[in-house]
Amino acid sequence: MINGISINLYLLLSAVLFCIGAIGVMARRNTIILFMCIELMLNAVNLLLVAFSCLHKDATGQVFVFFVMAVAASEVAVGLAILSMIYRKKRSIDTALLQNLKH
Amino acid sequence: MIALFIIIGNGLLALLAEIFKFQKFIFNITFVLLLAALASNYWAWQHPQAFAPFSNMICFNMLELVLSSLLIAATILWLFIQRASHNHQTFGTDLSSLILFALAGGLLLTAFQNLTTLFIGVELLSIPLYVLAASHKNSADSHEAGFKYLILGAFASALLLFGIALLYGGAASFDINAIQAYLNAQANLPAFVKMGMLLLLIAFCFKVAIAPFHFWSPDVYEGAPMAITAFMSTVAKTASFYAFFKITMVCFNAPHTFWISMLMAFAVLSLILANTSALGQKHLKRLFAYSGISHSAFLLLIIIAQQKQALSVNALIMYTASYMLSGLGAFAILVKHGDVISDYAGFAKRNPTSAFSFSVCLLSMAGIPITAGFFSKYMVFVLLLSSSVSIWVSVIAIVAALIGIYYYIRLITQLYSKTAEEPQGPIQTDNNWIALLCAIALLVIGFFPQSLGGIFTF
Amino acid sequence: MNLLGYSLHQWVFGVLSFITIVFALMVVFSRNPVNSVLYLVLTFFGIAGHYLLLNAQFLAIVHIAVYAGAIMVLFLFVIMLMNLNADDEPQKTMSSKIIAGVLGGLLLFVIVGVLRQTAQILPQTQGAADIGLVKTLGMVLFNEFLFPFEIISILLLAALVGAIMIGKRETTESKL
Amino acid sequence: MMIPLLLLCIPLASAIVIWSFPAAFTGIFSKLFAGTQIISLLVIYVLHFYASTTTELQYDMMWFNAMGLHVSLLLSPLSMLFIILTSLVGSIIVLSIPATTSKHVYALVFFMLFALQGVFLAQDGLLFYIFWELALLPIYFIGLVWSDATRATLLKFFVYTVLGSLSMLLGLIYVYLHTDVAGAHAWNYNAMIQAAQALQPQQQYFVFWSIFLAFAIKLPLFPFHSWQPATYVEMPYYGTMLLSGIMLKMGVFGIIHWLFAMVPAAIPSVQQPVLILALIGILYASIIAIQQRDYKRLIAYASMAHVGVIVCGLFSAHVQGIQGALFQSVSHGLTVVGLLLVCDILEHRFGSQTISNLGGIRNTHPWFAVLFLCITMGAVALPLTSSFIGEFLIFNGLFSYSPLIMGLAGISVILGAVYMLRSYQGIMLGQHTANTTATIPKGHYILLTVVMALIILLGLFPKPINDLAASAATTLVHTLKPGI
Repeated sequence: MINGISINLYLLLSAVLFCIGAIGVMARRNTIILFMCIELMLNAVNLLLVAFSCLHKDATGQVFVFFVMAVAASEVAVGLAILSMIYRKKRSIDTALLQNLKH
Repeated sequence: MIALFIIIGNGLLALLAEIFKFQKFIFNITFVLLLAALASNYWAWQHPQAFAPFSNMICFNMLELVLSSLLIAATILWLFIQRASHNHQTFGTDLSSLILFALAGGLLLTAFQNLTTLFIGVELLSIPLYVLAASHKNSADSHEAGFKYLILGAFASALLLFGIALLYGGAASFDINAIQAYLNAQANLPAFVKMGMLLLLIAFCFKVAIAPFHFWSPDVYEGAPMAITAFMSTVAKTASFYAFFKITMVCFNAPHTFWISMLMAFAVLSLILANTSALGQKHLKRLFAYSGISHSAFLLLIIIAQQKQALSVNALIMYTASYMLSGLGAFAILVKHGDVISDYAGFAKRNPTSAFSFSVCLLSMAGIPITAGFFSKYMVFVLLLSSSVSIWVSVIAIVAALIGIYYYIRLITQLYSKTAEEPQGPIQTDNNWIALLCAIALLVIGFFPQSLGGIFTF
Repeated sequence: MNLLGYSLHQWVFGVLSFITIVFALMVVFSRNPVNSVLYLVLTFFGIAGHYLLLNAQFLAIVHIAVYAGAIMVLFLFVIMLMNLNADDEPQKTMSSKIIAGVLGGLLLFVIVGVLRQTAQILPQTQGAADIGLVKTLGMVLFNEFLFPFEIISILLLAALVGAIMIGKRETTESKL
Repeated sequence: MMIPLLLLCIPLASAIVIWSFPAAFTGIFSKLFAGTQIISLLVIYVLHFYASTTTELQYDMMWFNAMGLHVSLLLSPLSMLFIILTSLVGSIIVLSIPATTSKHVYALVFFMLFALQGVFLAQDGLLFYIFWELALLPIYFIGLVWSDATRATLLKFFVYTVLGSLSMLLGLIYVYLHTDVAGAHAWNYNAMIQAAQALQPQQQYFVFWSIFLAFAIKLPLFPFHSWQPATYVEMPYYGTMLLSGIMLKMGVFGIIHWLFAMVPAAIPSVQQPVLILALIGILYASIIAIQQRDYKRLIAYASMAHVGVIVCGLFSAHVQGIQGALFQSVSHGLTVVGLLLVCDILEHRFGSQTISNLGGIRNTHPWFAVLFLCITMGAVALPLTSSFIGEFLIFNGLFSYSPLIMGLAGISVILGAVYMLRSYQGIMLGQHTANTTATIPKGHYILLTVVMALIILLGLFPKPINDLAASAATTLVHTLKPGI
């Protein structure tokens, strides 16, 4: 229990957020929204880490969150750079246009 | 550990080159510094000392030294492939620094002692590769490859992180030894820790392209610039595998081995899917993507069957070394001659030496004696049969190896086939010495398997 | 202070969770990317509230600064740059949406099912309660986690170089 | 102790020397090395009688410690028999290669002899496997680069063979993992035999079939023969000679040296199915051979029928049957090489290997007709030829197992006589004259004479080979049926 709130609820909350993100990655075609959904997934992880860190009274979990944030930032930076390059070429960022490479 | 610093420093130096105008020398500097990194690894091998620097964040013991040396050596070979490619890219400073950072990430993946370092290693390896995969300016395919790689990579990272968070919830620490101690102490693991372990393993399956999480790899390999594909399919994949191996060997071992059946199913699925998909390919990059999935499955079998540790470690070293050598040798040919299979008809008439090197690399991938590939496959089979894994997995692996032999040999047959028209012009004397070097190395390892397959003793 | 048998903390938790989940769903299901970004910002505020609830004050501030401040601005910037604020996103086919929904639901089902009965087994370690403070975090970050901290700077540098490398126009293009 | 190593090194060194010198030297070197091969064979044959202890015929060196792998060689009587075959037939093959051929071909042929001798000498399970696979590569590349073989044929040949090898590898590793030499696994021959013999019957069947598949494909035994005819026909002559003259005998050797020794307890129960397969193969191949118009294709099917008889001899598990099978292996190697030499002459000198296009050659080339006749007689197993002795022994052994099977197998002799003699008649006799101006090179005359001489010599004076075969068969039967 953290402040009277069961850790189960935090697990549940972050699992729900994570899955909403995952559904978004699978269901949306707008690539920008794909990135946002991945951010959502990472935030679910962060939330879980902070909750566990609080539960264990251990600061390393919160420190880890910093690293996740840094990585998320760099992924977004690189991803948006690639995306803007694609847009420059195709004038669209629909995933359907990214089907040149066939399975 | 000195090697890691040399490589990072080298990457920073490459960035400075643009400012201080010594771009011309950056290739030579990189080459020399990577050799120095190898030398420092050798020195560390000769002077073993047990200490865990940085609060036990990383450690370079014997195993890590060997594995990181393999990665560095493969990168040195790769440098020459990149230089030889007819790509639009010159050996740019940005390219070299990104590759060096990726290599540093690979080294972290061998040396991590903490899930933090593991995670950062994965990202440091991946993020430069997302960029490099998309780095072909005028090719929409390359952008698409980079983008797909990034989305899938980020998705896998999210899974990895969720797994790490759940493990942390159980063990209250990111240190792999602490996690191992926690896991060993529990008779019954909480369900969420099990979930964390599975998510971690699935994330690795994404990274090393194991079916059913392999679908990105043929597309990404095909779209990315040839030399980058060479790096991704050899160094990057191998580095991820080292981490995969280490996490399963150190953390997830007995008594909690419930994950083995899942990985076994993945391995069997990969063997079947990859080899059957490889049969119909018209492009070598896609072919090597699928054959790479099959090799991943064989490496996964090492992880599944790790019983005697020295044997499985030796098998890992042998397999990855021969896989990287044969892959780099093949890509050294591909960067010069393209990846359309039908263009290779009668290749041997025009380039006898290259055809020889290519054939040796393919024979090694197929696992024909007396190449290094044979001994690596053989060690996998011995491991598999001596473990408690069902014999049917071995039979499936044998059948998969046979299908693999079929398409590799078909390729060799293509190289040596007699075309209707006479070869155009005189025999080219292309100095594809990098492929020849790989081929000779494969043969030498095949003659002296003890050199790599017997580094660690029981 | 109790309300309907729940403490204030629990109420706050419930409200924050509700906000977070609803806005997260709206991120995914909103048709306009600009709206998505704004909903995502709201989701992040919800998560920041959770951080505050968990006594992670410093992290909450950093979270707002990094996510709502930096990353989201980057998103908005790119969306504006590409002029994507119209609702012109072509929809995925119904079948692929259903498959995604089913897969996602399945994932959720598995994860939730696995996570449900866990709290009793967790170890309850005793430690300082003020772990969320800058001072504690700083001590951990710069002692134990110094090496990852250094490496993450390399990672950011690599991302920077990569973004520039991709973003810069080909100089040889014009000559050819 | 260097004798076995010497046997391996001579062909390997020959291959390397030929490969590294310019093409101008190839002709002289190949003749020289073929001679060396024969001389060293004679020397070693004599030496092996005087070797006071078996250690002089052994060689052992650690190779891959981590996996318990040695380079371990032994010149047993059985190996000696097959070494004789390899050296003799190998030298004839080298000498029969047309002088215009690339030096790489010579190098590959010598390399193949090296691998084959390795197969016959290896006393280490994995070493055996490695040589077994190595022997495949040169013939594959010969077919690939220097022949008209289609890609499909070669692919089929390669994949079929490797299928067998991989299955054998599975079986060998399975046995290896049951060995125990001082707490570790070993690939050593004796250790493997001990381990395999101690297996449960069910495991023994598994080992038997998984290993036997490799040998059955190599021989080839019905129904694993479908790679064979096309490969034999499309390969160049020296390639076919290598395949049918020597390479096929790897299967015979493997069955005796490894399979029978490892799982003797499984033999009685698998005897019957294997014999039936062999019988079907014999009859099937003979009937198809009768219908053939193409002489090379006819030889391919004839070879399959003869191999069927050899397998019958082996699986009679009777001392005379096995002895006969061994003797017949050598004899078949000689006859088939003779027949293929004739076929080579027919195609390249008389312009065709289709029987109906030929005829009347006897009129213009009487000496060739005589040589051809003698070799044909050898193939038909007429008395006074070597095949007669082999087949006689085989049928003798087979009779003691089952007179019915012997009777059925005996039909092959009659059918063999039909297609062999009819083809001889079609090619050599009659009035229709094919290309009278054809000249047969002197080298081919000499080779054919040598082959004929050997066939008749062995028919009259079988002792050198027969003694080896008898001693190998006797030791083997002791393992198969302890107590006799």
